[in-house]
Amino acid sequence: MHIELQNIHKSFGTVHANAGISLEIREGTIQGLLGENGAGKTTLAKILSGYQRMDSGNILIDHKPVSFGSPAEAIRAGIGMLHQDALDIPALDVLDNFMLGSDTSLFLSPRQAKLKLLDLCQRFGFALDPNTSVNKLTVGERQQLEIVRLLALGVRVMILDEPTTGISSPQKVLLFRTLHRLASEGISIIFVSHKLDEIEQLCSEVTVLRQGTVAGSVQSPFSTSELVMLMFGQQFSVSPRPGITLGEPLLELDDAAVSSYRLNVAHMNLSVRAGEVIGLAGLEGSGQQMLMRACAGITPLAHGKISIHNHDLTNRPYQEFLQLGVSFVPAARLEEGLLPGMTLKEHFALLNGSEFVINWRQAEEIAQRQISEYNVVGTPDTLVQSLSGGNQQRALLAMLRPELRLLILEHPTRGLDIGSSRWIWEHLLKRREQGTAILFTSTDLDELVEYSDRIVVFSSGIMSAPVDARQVSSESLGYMIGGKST
Amino acid sequence: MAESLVVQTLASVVAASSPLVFAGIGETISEKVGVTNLSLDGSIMLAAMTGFALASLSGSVWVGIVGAMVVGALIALIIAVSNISLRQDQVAVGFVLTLLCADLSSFIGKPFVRIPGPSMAHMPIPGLVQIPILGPIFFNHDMLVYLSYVAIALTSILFKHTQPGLKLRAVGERPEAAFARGINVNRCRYLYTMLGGALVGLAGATYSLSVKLGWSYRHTAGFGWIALAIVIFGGWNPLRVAFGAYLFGALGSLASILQPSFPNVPTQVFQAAPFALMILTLLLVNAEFIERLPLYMPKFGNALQRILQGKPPAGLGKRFESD
Amino acid sequence: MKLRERLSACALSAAPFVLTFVFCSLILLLAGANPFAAFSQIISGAFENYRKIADVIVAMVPLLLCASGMLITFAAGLWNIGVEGQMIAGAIATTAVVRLLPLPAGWMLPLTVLAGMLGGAVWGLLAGLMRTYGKVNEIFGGLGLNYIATALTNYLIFGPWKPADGATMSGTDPFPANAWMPVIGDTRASLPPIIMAVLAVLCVYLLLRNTRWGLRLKAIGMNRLAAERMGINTKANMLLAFAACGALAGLAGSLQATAVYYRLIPSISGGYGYLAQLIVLLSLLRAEWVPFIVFFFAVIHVGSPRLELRLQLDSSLGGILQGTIVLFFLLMRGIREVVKRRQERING
Amino acid sequence: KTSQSTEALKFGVVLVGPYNDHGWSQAHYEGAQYAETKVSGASMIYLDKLNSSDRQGTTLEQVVEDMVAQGAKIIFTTSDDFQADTDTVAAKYPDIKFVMVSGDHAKTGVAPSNVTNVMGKMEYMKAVAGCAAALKTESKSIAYLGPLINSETRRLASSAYLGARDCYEQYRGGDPNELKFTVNWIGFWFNIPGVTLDPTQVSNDLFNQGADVILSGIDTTEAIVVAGQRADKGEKVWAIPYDYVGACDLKPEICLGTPYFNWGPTYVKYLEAYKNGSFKQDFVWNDPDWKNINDRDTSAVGYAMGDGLSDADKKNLEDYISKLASGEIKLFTGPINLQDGTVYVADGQVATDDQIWNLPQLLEGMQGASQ
Ligand SMILES: Nc1ncnc2c1ncn2[C@@H]1O[C@H](COP(=O)(O)OP(=O)(O)OP(=O)(O)O)[C@@H](O)[C@H]1O
Ligand SMILES: Nc1ncnc2c1ncn2[C@@H]1O[C@H](COP(=O)(O)OP(=O)(O)OP(=O)(O)O)[C@@H](O)[C@H]1O
Ligand SMILES: [Mg+2]
Ligand SMILES: [Mg+2]
Repeated sequence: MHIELQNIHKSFGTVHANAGISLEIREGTIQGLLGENGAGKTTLAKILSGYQRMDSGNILIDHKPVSFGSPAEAIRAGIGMLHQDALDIPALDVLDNFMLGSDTSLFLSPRQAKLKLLDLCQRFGFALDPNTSVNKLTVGERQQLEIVRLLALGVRVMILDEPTTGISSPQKVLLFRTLHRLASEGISIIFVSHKLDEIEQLCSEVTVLRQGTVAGSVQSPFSTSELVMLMFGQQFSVSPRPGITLGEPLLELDDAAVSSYRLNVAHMNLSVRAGEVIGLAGLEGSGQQMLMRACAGITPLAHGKISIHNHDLTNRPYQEFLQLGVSFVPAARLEEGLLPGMTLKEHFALLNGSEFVINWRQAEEIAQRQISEYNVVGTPDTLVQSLSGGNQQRALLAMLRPELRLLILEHPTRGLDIGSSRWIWEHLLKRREQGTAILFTSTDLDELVEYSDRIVVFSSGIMSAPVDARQVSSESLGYMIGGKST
Repeated sequence: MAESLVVQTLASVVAASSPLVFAGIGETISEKVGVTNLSLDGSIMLAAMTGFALASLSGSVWVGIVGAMVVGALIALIIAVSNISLRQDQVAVGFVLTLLCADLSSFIGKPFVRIPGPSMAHMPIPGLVQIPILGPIFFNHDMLVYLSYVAIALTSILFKHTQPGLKLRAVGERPEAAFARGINVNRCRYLYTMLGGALVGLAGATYSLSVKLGWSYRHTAGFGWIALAIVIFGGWNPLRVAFGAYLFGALGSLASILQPSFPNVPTQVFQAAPFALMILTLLLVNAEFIERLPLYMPKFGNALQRILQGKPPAGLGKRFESD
Repeated sequence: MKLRERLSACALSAAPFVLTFVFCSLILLLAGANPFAAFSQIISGAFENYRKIADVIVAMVPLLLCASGMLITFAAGLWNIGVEGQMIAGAIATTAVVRLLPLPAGWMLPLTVLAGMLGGAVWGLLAGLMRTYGKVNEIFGGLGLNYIATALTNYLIFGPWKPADGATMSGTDPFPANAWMPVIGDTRASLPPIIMAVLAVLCVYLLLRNTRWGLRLKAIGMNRLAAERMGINTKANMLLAFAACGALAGLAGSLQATAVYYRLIPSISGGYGYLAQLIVLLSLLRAEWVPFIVFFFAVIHVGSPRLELRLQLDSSLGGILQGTIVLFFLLMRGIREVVKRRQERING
Repeated sequence: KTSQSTEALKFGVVLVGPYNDHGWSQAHYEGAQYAETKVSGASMIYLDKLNSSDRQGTTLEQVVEDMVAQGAKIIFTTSDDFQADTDTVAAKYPDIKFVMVSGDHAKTGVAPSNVTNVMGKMEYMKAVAGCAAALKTESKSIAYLGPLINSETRRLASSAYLGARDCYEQYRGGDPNELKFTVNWIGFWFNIPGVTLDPTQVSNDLFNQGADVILSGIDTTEAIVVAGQRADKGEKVWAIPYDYVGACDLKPEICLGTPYFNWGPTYVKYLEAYKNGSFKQDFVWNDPDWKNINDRDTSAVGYAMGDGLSDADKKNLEDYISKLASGEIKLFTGPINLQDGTVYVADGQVATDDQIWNLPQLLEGMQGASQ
């Protein structure tokens, strides 16, 4: 199947996410779609797969113009998409998810569907139990389910949006093998990513987007520097890490264990000193969130001890952690960090001062000061939900108290473009210079390697001993995350 | 004698619980697709009144039944429109409708208070009714009671074994994903919310034409809230919801059977029992320890948890707008 | 253009009233009554003479108290449907004080007020505990507690507190005169309750606007998880909100006993709790609107029994009026938003 | 026919239940309508459902005030529930006359002087109802669907029990101790959801427990509706509704009759008394007109025969009524023991009106709560 996109436009309010994109995908090829955060990749993919309507432009399939009102229409036309977080129904089991939308008779025929599912799984070497519920699957397995589902629906074009985030190395190998095989069977693949090595491994041609437009198209073999240049319009040099002298021991974890009904993480030992930056690596759900939440005092320990600044805080309430200068910045900003529906001023009023009656004038002043200091694009009366992602993150940091002993951040730059990310890290490094210890997670291996002093790797609930960040590369880190030691 | 007491009582319980079954199942359908119809108490009342009024005027119980179902479906439609298309809080609208429908039933139903009128004809099912014990308990009733069995069975099959049922569940669990699979989420929600509402209406008709014959002022007050609680108790599973309805019916009978035997217990204890029970069952199914059962009991914990706990549909109350 | 927009905005805000009027007129015509006669009866039933106006004020007292209590719980995102039960608990506690303590009026009345608030707060806390620790949705918890409170009243009225010459649904024996709130002139209105109700609304207004606790409650209501992360003790604050709302509702119940009925009667809450719910919905949780809406609802409440006396119409018409106005208000608000969004899409 | 002047006389009637309840309140409503036709110039204003659950926040005082404002001169408050409030309100309106039905404060001296009490001697008719039940029962088990527990309701349930015993012995030749007589109380005069037990359910449960005749003591019609429903299923069950002469209409075939109040003459009497200035405070407990208990112009209470009675049953019942009329049977004749076994009326003695009015418990042999 041959696809041609002509002059696609799509705006969200003032953001011109796709500003005239034209693109051609030939049958049986793996086409890369590369670009920095916010370049418009996902938007384009969603338009092609019927999730979003374009403002203007043309889509031609085998030279005939089409338009999709819904994903179902796109699938009927042979185009299916795998979303960054699998768009499946966790509460249903694998087979139900597989059947949903494919079977059209009144009564379901699970036996037939099961055969079909198992057949497809076998073809690609997937091991999916049709009867487990989807919320028990790993991210990689959910992806596999989506792939076989789309294939069963007969798609000829498959779009994968950042499919390698959150899956293990063996799963990634399996995925790439699968994609090669599909391409050889004549299925066109659109592979969305901003990871250069993956593109180099997989694609025969890559299109680079920048700020909603096509920055260029390149045929394999690629030159990395050319791709970076196309993506960012500039080359980045890794700045040398400033030397820092670490302070006294601050956080001590002694054989700590945390358990939820999904995962048990035990034998966590860690000693963090003032001013130290510890990166936590691992696939999502491997235990690093639980460690962070334990250190922040949100999740109680099932076993072991935790002390901060020589205070034993084992199973003490969250409030005591706060009082000792611990702060937690969650990844889900609008869900866990900010209060949608309230203004910046109200946030600052909530966090500063203790007198019963609020001094609104003072709150306004504080808000104004922090807003300008942290470059937040907004006013004290801006509702937080209308800030952009990067500004929400800045606002969150602006709300932190000035003197902190331990700062715990979940994915501090998730979803941020490179400029914002750098700004955030500059700020964080300033804090560590003042003696704040930092604990953070990231899925970006380069970020981990670049900013951490030591890195702890989590793999299915097992915590590695901390390694010196200067002695690992992002590649070796990738293997450790996948459960292989180098 | 003792046996006949038990059998007769159970037969009464089955008949008296049939409206709760309809209402519970109707609400289950509606919540399963993601919409809470909080108006049950008012809906049932207005439908009961309409059902009886239309049956009296037309002389046909079936006209009344259809009328009641239409009323229930229309109320559900108001909730669906205001929530899906107009983005209003479903709980707020549901609450307002609860009060409003109750008042409407009093106002409009005034001429029909306690007049004799049509009722469902008794219709033992030949053959089945002869089965010892089960026959008299289950097959010695009227058509509406049998329809309540049908509703349980059909809904159960709908959810488990059919394509539309699978879609319905998907919409209630994760509307975005359902949309991705070619389902028209909002149309589906409209459809099943109204279907659920129609069953709630049928519950009303069952009260006025089969269980508490006729119409009187606030004829069915209180039952709607019980039905709403039963849905939670039943974990959004039609069979368990039906079980909950029968359980509540049985406990209600127990109260009036026990009263003469315990003359020293204040009658108010028995009178408040259904609602105290409602709270207790909700405390039980929501209790934290159920979350942790698999931890405590590695072997049976999961199974026990599944029996006790019901997770609300993840998309309950979540609005969906494509693009 | 500007003018046209403003006019259409005006039309949209008047729409709920117009629609309610049309809807109720249709229902009245269906019942064979003259809508204008009905509406004018309601009005005259509420304003005919100063005693009637005083009755409207009497009805406003519990509505103001309950609505301001509910503003607190709504701010915390809680749907406290248990206000009825909390009123009843307040009335029961008040009656207990009156029956148990022989005190002069100067002591008795303040004590009844305190007891009422305490009783209501306890009942509110029960719903709160079930919500925060038992995970029982406050709608069901509150509703169940309403029925249990009713049963408790009935038990007391038909049991330990029954009048000497036999229990009836009309309640306990009247309180001794030292537990009667003084009335104004020959009306049924009493000054202390009015003052308390006005103070309650004012306090809640200031509380939600200018105090840290109010802001914390709002934070909890907006996003409980984030509030928790910010170090707010959400459970304690939610419980406190329930208790505060309960205390105000309990005060309302207590005043029904000491200033309106002068005894404990079954259903002393009189449906005011549910009515206050509608009022708060209509106010969009803004305290400054509450007094006006309360007045409007109280007029209907006091005026509508007239329908029965004069026109042989069921007085549930009053409830229909109140319900439809809130329903149409919610619907019209939705329509207005839809229209606005559509215009934005066209313009942007 | 007796009134000389045709001067307009407005009177108020305050009803506790719906005016169309086919029971107590409707009996009053129709009694008042009767009076409108009999007393020239008389016209009624009424308000129904005045109880704290149905008409929340409306007090008797407000209602009276409104009725007075409309010109009502005499107001009938028709439930024992209104007794205390009637006293309070009457004190505020000394010029208005109040007829408080079923209370006794005029006798006990609590009521202001413009309040009078009236009631009908329903215990006779309840005895007749009990008799009818005893004539019919095959399971020897009679059920009584009781409202709330007070001396009036104990009195009426006990009268039915006594009537049942009399007739079971006299006309069926059985041992009255064989009879099972169960009283189940719902908690109020009619169903209030969440407050009372559901009378529909209680009626069903009473049948399930083996009763085949149910006597209603509540204001509304659930008992006969349930009995009719069960009869349609082929069960041999019977019902005796209460209060309202037309109550059998809901299911005539299984109705054994209705002990009913005939308020018309009472209303006429008080209206006439008002007109000619002879209204005075009194406590009146009206006997039936024994010449013809169903004379709608004279008798305060009556018994409407039901289609469920055979001709033989009817004859026996007529006989029983005539014995009551002649005084050959005195209902509360000793020995009568209370439920807890204490002697209430000694052997050979006859209870005084006071004793009957203030019956403290159910009687020995009856099952059910007394308090
Ligand atoms: N639904 C939406 N509403 C408003 N803005 C949106 C929406 N979806 C995308 N955008 C904006 O459009 C721009 C392009 O977003 P898009 O998701 O296509 O980027 P991307 O290239 O996929 O980035 P990433 O690598 O972070 O996934 C961004 O500025 C984004 O914030
Ligand atoms: N819910 C909303 N209400 C109002 N405005 C919004 C909303 N969401 C996003 N915006 C606006 O849309 C614009 C795009 O937001 P978005 O989060 O996509 O920014 P972005 O390009 O990703 O920026 P950043 O680099 O800071 O993440 C912002 O200016 C923001 O103010
Ligand atoms: Mg993207
Ligand atoms: Mg962004």
